[in-house]
Amino acid sequence: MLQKPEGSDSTQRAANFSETYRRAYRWMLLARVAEDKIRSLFLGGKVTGGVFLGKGQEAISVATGMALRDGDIFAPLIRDQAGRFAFGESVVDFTMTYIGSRSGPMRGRDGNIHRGRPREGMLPMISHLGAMVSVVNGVLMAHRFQGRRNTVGATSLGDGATSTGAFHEGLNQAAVEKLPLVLVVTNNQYAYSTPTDRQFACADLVEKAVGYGVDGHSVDGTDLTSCLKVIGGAVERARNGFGPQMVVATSLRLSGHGEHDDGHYVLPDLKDSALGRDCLQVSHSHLLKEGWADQETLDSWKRDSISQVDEAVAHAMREPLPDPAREDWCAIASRHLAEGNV
Amino acid sequence: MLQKPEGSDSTQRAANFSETYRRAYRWMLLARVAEDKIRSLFLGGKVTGGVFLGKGQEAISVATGMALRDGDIFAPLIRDQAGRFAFGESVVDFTMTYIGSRSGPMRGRDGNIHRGRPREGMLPMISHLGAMVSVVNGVLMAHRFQGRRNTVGATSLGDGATSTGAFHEGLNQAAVEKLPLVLVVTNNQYAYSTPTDRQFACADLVEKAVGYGVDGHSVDGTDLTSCLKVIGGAVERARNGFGPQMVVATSLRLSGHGEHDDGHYVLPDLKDSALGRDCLQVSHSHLLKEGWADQETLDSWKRDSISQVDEAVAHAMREPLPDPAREDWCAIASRHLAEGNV
Amino acid sequence: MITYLEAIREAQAHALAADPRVYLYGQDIATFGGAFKATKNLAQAYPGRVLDSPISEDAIVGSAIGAAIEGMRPIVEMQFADFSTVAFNQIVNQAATLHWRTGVPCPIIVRLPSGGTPGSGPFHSQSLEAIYAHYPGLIIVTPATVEDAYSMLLESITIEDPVIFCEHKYLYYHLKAESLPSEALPIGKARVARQGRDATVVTYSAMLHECLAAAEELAAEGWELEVVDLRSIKPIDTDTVLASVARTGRVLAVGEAWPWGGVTAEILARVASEGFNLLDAPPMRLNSKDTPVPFHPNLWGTHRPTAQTIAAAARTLLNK
Amino acid sequence: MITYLEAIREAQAHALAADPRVYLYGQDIATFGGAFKATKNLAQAYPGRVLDSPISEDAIVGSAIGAAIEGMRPIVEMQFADFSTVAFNQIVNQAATLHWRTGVPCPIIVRLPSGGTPGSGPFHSQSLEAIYAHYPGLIIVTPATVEDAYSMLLESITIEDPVIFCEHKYLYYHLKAESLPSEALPIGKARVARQGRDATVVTYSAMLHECLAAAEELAAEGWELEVVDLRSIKPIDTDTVLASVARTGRVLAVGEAWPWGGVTAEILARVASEGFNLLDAPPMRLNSKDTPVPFHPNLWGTHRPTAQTIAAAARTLLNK
Ligand SMILES: Cc1ncc(C[n+]2csc(CCOP(=O)(O)OP(=O)(O)O)c2C)c(N)n1
Ligand SMILES: Cc1ncc(C[n+]2csc(CCOP(=O)(O)OP(=O)(O)O)c2C)c(N)n1
Ligand SMILES: [Mg+2]
Ligand SMILES: [Mg+2]
Repeated sequence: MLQKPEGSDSTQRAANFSETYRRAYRWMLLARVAEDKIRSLFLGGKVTGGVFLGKGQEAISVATGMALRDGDIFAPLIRDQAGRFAFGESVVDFTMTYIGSRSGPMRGRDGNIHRGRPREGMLPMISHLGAMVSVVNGVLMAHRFQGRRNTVGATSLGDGATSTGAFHEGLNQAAVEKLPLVLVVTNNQYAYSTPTDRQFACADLVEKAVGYGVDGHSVDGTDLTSCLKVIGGAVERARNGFGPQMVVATSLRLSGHGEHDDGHYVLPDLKDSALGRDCLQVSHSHLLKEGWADQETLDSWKRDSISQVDEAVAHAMREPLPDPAREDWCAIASRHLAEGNV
Repeated sequence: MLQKPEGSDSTQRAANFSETYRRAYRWMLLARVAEDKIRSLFLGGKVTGGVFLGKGQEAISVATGMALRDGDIFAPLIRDQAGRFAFGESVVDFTMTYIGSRSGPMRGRDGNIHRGRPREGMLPMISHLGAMVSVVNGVLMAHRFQGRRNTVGATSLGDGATSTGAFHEGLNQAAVEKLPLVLVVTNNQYAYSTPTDRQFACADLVEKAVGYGVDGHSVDGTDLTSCLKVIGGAVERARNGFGPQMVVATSLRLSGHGEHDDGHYVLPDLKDSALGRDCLQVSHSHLLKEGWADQETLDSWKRDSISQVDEAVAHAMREPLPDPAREDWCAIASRHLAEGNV
Repeated sequence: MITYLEAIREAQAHALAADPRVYLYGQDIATFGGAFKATKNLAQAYPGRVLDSPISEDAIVGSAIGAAIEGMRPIVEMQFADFSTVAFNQIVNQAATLHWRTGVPCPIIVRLPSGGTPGSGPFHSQSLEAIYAHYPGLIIVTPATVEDAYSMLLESITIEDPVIFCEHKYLYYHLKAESLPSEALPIGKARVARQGRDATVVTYSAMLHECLAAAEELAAEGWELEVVDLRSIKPIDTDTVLASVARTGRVLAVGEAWPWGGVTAEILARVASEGFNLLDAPPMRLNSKDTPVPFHPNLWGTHRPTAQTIAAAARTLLNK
Repeated sequence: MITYLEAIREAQAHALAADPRVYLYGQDIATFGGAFKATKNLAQAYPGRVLDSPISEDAIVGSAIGAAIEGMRPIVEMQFADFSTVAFNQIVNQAATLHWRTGVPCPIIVRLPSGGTPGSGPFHSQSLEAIYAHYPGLIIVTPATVEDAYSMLLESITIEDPVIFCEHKYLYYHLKAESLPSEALPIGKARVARQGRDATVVTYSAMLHECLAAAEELAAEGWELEVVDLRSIKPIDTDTVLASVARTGRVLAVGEAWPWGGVTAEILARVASEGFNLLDAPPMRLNSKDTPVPFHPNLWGTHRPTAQTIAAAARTLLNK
């Protein structure tokens, strides 16, 4: 079940911006703490399969997750832990999927970032990049058929994923159907090891928007304030009937592609540039500077995040692992049509 | 073998524009006559499979074919008969493929518009729309590896084909590799029965160019003069190292999607608009008006086209049809690896 | 009289009328009624529920999956089965895995106008049922009769899994029935289309009619072939096949698709492993040749099995 | 000692050095050396001939086809076999049909890092050889040894047809050989990897090693299994399989891919139809389970055949 971790109100949009900002920071912090934890478990050999972090993209992701509300749809991608939490994913869904717990949402059948709860609005990504865009479109088409108004569907992509045919077909479909799709493209300068000049030739990915006939927005992904405003604004425009919105956020991936990768190829110049700023630190300083939180509060939030994560890890560790003998090994829902049953 | 039909010089680019225009007109006329003929053979039950005409798009197509020269690559699409002829396809290649002759370039294995001579620079389209773009890219990459400079690769697409993932991946790939690709997109207002508002949402398809970082050009596809200048210019820019060029030509399909379709859904308003002009008639009048040809000359060209086509039809009719007993029924080139031979 | 194609149209009309969750999506299917007219007049009769799509097979199927998650029952049309290769990833990796991964079913129907017709060539003639059957998570149905085209499409709408509905273009206009059925065998059950004692011919889709014609031919020679119409190729009703082989002792599997790993390979593998002791002679299979489907009718007619080549294979089988 | 992965890298290095027509293209294969390091240092050693591509599988393969037409010998890497579903249309409809349609060959190699490893899950574990084998026009090779990984990749470059090179990720780092071979069996020939008299186990790729381990296990019980490594699954060396079955009278086909229409179905169909009289017992097959490949090692280890389950199947076969 999707839920809200402790410390959050039921409504995400607070009356004043400082409160929104504080909440956003807490999700970002929780995501960072959770991902740091899974990383160390991975390094300690406690996690099989890949580990992929959203480090440096928490501001973009949280702004997406927070702009959504009940009845909206979110199809997060690999660097969306902050947005997942903000949208309502529990920390145990995160830990249980990485660990592969039988009682987790993916029951050990799928792992790490490939999780979701489709019935609760969070679509489980498949690996094939770009493939979720049209699936979100379909949910939004269903809402239209069902007369469910004012819902929004958001999904994320990287710079690399804009080279896929699926991205293109999906965004064009949304444009033709005038769907309330918000596509948040994060240009984090690399697709795995591939720099952007081997990926696209336009000056800025936001220039793609006009060719689809959709609104385009640019945002500095290291700055939480801008992310909340621009992505939040895009979601509102989609909700208000202005059709698909494409947001291009810029940032730098502050981790390897996955934790098996040291990212040695990331150019030092980029790390030293404004793109290389850590959005979590930037927002941390901003909170202090604006007086929206004092150091003590920030420390307590951190402790709180750590204890939530530790608890969720402990919980996942106690959960049973999948048991092949108890698996039904049946891929289909219509059991009477399973081979052997006919 | 690709060749030049009678009445043409070996070099396509004449010193003066009137000569170029005259030549272009003759290819257009030949294409129209040839397609009218295949249409009547089809209606008379003499052609199996589909018949797809370029009626109304001859100016666009011929400008593409004529801008190319020896060593260039052309991957024509379904409405490219004029360009094929200008590029060097013989009329008998056309008739023999429609008839299915064993001695035609496709030997009865494939038919109608699915023909080509890849070794001579004309790629044989597969049906799947968009799929030829990256194949042209590959030829151009090969030329680069081989040190063959200043070649250009051109291919055509319709408005509908811009919705395919293959178009997107292909154009982006060309842009990243800065290949001399000329992509001529003809917006003829329909993809089969589907009008453009169900196909894309941008105001004009040429707006897509900027998002790929490629040059975009617009041209009135009913006007041969503009087509020769704009498409010719795009080919020259590609040849001179300015990377991929996207030309968007506007026109109206003046036939059904194929000759099995009466195109009843084409809106009368469109037919009556400037888009609905027949480029062949427009250029016919232009020749007379400019005094570049008199009525007698035009009549003789027509007679000449008719006799070329009649001869090619007669030739194809005399050719043997494919014989299943003589087929080797082997899909692969490495015969020693055919199943049964190992 | 109602044709195979009309039966498909009627099933969709019925589904639209009966179930508000149903909608249709595909290229040229709305006002135009589809390349083959399988949705003729449906957009007019059910406004807003029959939608033209862009030429984006990947997105067509992707969106159907999303809509299915949200409670709809989309029926999507590929203009030709051959173009489903562009939607391949969404079908095999998104639709086929969703229920197994999440427990949430994915009830979509992908209609594939399949199979060869003279003059259609390599890209408008393919039979891709084996490709989809290899992946876990899909139901593959292959109706051979007007009645099955109707009833199996209606039943498909009730199935919680993605259904690949392989309808045969060769049957569209030529195959006719008196009326639509009111009762039907369920999907998953094969049908003995002709009884016989001497050998079992296992087939499906358009090849059923070639096999029945071959059986007629052999009847004139005194041989009685039993012809089993699989109806769905995933699941395969192995029991009905084995029961027939138990009676006849001989089996010939016939398919229009390519040989390597096709339905006929799967049938032979099952009969040989599960019904070895029932066999009085080596099992045989007959498929199209292992090349693309040729354009010219001269070649096309030889590329696929026909009543004549099936009869010849059956004679060989009977004399073993 | 040289690993299976290094052998693949060495073959590519050799090809780049020996043949100016060869170039490599794929995601992250240049400076980074590829997700699995199969092209490590090659971009540095052969500047301009090892190119990073955008994330565009369709265009990657499409461009390789164009380059092959123009005389190059492209080797393209899919980051995982699973992502080749996005390039599916170019592979099966463009590459596989070109020679048959036009007489102009299409010598491309598509490298598919295939098969399961623990923790990789449904989208990084697939074995798609049967999918490609079903289509006419492709050569499908499935090396099981370090030596074959090397020599078959080198030989693939000489083949005029599109080659789907299914290299197994599970073997990448673990499988080692003393040195690279100077001689090799040609593609198209199967190899008897272990001789035995009691039953034939037909397999390929990583399953070879599970089968050999099973054979060891059974040897301790006094049974001698003959293990045939197919090496390529299109073409299949049916003669070698039948010759072995002629000696043993029994056959078990083992594959890591899904059961429906897989290599094992094709093997059983061939043995049953062409070698029926050689069989003393029903032929058997063993495959992965018919679900997506599970993420968690507990499930993964049960999803695919292992030495234990193969040994168990062989015991059943031997007691029939
Ligand atoms: C169709 C497809 N091809 C290849 C991959 C392998 N792959 C996984 S992530 C990745 C890089 C993605 O880069 P980008 O889209 O920029 O996202 P980022 O990782 O930078 O967030 C690649 C190539 C894939 N998942 N899907
Ligand atoms: C991938 C794919 N999907 C569907 C088709 C079927 N089809 C053939 S032509 C056509 C319409 C093409 O329209 P457009 O691109 O505008 O070209 P035009 O026919 O107008 O020249 C369609 C849908 C196809 N060939 N390929
Ligand atoms: Mg990136
Ligand atoms: Mg058009």
